[in-house]
Amino acid sequence: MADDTGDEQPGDEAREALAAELSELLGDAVVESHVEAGQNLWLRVDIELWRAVMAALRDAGFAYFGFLSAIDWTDAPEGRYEDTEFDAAGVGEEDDEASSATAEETVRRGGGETRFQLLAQLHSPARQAAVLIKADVPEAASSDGSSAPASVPSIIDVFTGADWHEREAHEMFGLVFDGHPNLAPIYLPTEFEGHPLRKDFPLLARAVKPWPGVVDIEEIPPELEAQLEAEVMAEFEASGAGA
Amino acid sequence: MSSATAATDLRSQQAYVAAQAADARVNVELDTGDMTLNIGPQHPATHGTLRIACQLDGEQVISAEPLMGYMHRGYEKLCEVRTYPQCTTLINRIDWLGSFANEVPFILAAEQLMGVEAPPRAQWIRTILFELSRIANVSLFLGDMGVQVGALTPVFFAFRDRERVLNQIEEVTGGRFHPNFDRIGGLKDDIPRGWIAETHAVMAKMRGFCDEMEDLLMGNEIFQTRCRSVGVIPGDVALSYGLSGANLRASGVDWDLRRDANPGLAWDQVDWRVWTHPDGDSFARYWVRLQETREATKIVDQLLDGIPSGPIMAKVPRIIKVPAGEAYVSTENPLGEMGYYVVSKGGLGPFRVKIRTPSFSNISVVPWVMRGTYVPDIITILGSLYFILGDIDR
Amino acid sequence: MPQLPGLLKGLGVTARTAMRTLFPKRGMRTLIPAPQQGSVTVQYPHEKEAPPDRARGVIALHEENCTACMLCSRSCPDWCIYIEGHKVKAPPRRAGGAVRTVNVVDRFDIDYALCMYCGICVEVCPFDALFWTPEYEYSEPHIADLLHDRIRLSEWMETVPEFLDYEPGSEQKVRKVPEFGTDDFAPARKLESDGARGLASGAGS
Amino acid sequence: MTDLLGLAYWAETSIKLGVALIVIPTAALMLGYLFLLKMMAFMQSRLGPQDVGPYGTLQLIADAVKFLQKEDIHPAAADRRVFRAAPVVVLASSFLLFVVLPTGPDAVVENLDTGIFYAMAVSSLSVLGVLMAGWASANKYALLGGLRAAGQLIAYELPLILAVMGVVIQADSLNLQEIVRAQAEGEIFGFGLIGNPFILTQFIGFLIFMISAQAELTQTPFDMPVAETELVGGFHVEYTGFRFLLFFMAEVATAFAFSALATVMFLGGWWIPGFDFNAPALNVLGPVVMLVKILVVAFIIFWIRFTYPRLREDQLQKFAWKVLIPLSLANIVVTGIFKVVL
Repeated sequence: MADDTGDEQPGDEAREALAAELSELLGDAVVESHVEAGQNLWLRVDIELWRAVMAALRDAGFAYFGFLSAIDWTDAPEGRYEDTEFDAAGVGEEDDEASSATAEETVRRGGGETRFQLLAQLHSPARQAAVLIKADVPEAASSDGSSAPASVPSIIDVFTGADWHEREAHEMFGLVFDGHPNLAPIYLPTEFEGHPLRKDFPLLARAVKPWPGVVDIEEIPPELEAQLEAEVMAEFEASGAGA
Repeated sequence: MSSATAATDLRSQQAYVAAQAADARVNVELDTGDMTLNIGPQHPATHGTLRIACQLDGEQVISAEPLMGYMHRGYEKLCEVRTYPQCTTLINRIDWLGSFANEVPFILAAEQLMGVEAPPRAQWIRTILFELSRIANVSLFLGDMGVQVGALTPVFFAFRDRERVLNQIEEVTGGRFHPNFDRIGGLKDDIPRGWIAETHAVMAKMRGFCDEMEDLLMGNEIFQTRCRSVGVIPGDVALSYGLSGANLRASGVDWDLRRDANPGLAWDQVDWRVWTHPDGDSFARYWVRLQETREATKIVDQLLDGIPSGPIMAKVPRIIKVPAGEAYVSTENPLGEMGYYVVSKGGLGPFRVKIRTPSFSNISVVPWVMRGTYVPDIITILGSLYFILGDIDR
Repeated sequence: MPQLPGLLKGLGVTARTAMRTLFPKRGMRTLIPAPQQGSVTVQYPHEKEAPPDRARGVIALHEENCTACMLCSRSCPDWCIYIEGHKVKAPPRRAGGAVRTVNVVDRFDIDYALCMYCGICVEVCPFDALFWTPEYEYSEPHIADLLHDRIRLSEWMETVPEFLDYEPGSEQKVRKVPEFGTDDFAPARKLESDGARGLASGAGS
Repeated sequence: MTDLLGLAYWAETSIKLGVALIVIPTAALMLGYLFLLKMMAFMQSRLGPQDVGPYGTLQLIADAVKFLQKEDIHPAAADRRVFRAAPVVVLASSFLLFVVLPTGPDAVVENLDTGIFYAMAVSSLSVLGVLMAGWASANKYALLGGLRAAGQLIAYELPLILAVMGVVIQADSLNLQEIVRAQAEGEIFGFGLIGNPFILTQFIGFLIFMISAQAELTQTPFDMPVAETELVGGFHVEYTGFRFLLFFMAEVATAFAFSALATVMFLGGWWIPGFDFNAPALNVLGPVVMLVKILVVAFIIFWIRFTYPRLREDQLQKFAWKVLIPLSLANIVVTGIFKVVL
């Protein structure tokens, strides 16, 4: 049990115990759990039971709503909008085993395969513990043939504060929350098209301007190199420095 | 017209009246037309470009809906195309009054992913600067609240004395507002000679400022009449809305991330306490913030006397690549819980950064709390909830 | 409703502040009004504020040290540094040495309209060519004029203050600002006068 | 009124008019500079204006010139005539107040027998202008401000007048000169050297008068009609240029006039202890004494303005009806009893 009020940072045992306890409480809803030593506890739950899990957690003392968001796990087609030369140069220069080993691999805390993952955090002030809850959002074929994330149960009747967070996730990722009364855009203009935080949404600021980091040094033409070198050397010796 | 339709009409009419009464907590028998009043986006009380669309019955608020996005800068997207050191530049500008405090949780999250820990001296200086930015931020609130309720002078005092704190921050970091001083693995630089003594003096001045504010504003009966039992947020509502910081503690919830989930800074090394107030009204929020500012000066004083010697930078590669993984770190920022959910795929920059800002959640309680209040109370409540627009819109 | 003490205390605070502002002097000269000393504001165009030495006012360029390595330009979050250069052949440093190939900066522009004053460029510079200075008076009526070139950036080198000492307990080493003004702000020309040859000068083009 | 220099009626009137036209803007400028600019700055650890004229003395004139240069803007939906008339009405109200203010045995524009009654009546005209401005601006903030001003009028004229009643009973006259005379010739327990300023016997009346005047002048803590942080300026939110200037002048000039009224009624007016009441020298010294006293009273008004937050409209109404009006009624009763008994 995470009954360590004196300790600011519950150790691993506390989190492991909490994970076990919550897995028991939530039963089949928990797909996977993950504890990162001294950092956090992740629970991945069944998306169908998202609302039920939230309600159960609230009743179990995790009544303090942290945040709700989503992750888009696809790689951006445009890369990082930066010259990859720089990335390559960085690896080459440092050349330690860590950087070369971890090139663009995916480590998902709590696992999962789908493109979109729903993410929320709850605190329990009484236990001084927090839990991050994830759920895979499956893709559902939409009417026009393209695939879009399936709709997700809304939790605003469990945590009223989730209202705005769900609206934000809706406009940024295009997730649809069933049962949310007003999925109006919260940041973007009403006529805005697209979902900016999806990885396939291009960031124009980086696309319209060339990267200034491209090396722009004019080389000496090879045919002049020897001549220049001789001139310089001659002058150097003539100036008396060579003596 | 048949009697059946008449009955339905009557019933729907009654239902409508009941709903209106319940919704607005106002007397609907008076036949007064509603008026829509837009507070903002350019209004002195919304310090920034927040807009609150109010439905008014006379001066009473039937509904208030905050509309934002006028300053949305898309930092979560922008962070995805930047390297970790470049991200802090943006993150500085989220809560621009307490910038240094913004950097810390992000850097801590990156450090968690890298498995790096900053040396103790860096941790202490981080904590000091963190608390200094808290003082700089909250002291402005202490004066600004005066302007919200109509007193002109306190805000000038706040600007006057905040300047001293900003000077101290600038002397170390080089930036008054945007320090950009925190680095993965430590700090950019060490503190200059003589700074500790100066900061002690400034802390004494800030305690004087708090006393002044107590005499000038908090003890003022008019201020109390304006703020007491205005905008009451009970503890369970605050928790459900995800309120954090002083807004939560003013509702009687004893929760402070500095004490309850210290991510590794030096708060556990010094003696301080968490202030809570049971009332949950605007006055309680002011009171808690005033006490916290005093407490922060004490924290800084104690930390200044005990800075351990040593390096300020852990060994990190010159070009920072963060191993793949996910981390969430949040700290008790001046405005509340500021957290960064950093997803790394092992590149030079983060794959996804979710920024959990305190003001976003804090201001989401506005529609709930403003129903049935008066127009002047809108301003009082907005002021006492204390938001920074950059913190809402990111 | 109102009780006297709180209201009176407030009046006391404002009156006391007014008195402190008007009569800041102590001792014999208490009664001479001197609001100039008592106020905390700075009468800006008449008197100037002195920012701390570390203040990030503007970035100065020590051109002699710049090798056009592009590190600053690449690490800039806003992409606001533009560098162009060319290679020259420079004489050896000492007798018997070989002729060196040196990069000379032709263009080093910082667009201060874009700059976020983060200081990453100054930090990453491996050759001590970029420095912060507390100078702050360089506003322009047109936004395009905020693009400052290497000449202007080099002029600011004069205002770079020495690095500060550290508090006891620090293990940091105090850095040194390189000497400024060895030549007429034109290192490329200095290299030339020392005998360097490259495209832009001498035999090329 | 005595014929001062034996001038014809038209000449006397035009001199008086000229003096009034000089005095009112000067008064507004003086109060504005001394208190609004300088004192406020000092109370906030600032210097205030410095550049225009020595110590920034000409700042307000520069501001006035600036206002005059500005474009005269009407909101599209405004009721133009009313919109234009409103600032004039407000300013006229404060101009008319100056008519009855006595500054010496003969130095008064018009010595009305019902002077105090006239002053009270005229001062409430300004609210009419405020209401006009609020209504005609076609702006919701302005409308709220105007309505607040009207509500405030009802709540605050009453205690204001009732507070004056005490003085009137004690002085046996509605004439302001007679009130000054009553104070000059009065005695405190047989000690008549400084007369009997009514602030001593009518202290509660003085407090009520000052509080109500603060509300009448829409100064903090009763500045709800203006309320910069809520209503963004309230009734004058849509005004620019010289129309705003008129509002501003009226605000400060009325503050001056009310300070003068308080001086006349409670602080002994222009009379200087030791002088004969009708001494001609007082026609010159009286205004000076008067000015000093006015500045003291105005200082208090502005001091409170810079220090206090503002009340809410309903709280103000509660305060007026539950505290001030009963208190002033009690004051009248007590004054009456003393008048009859003594």
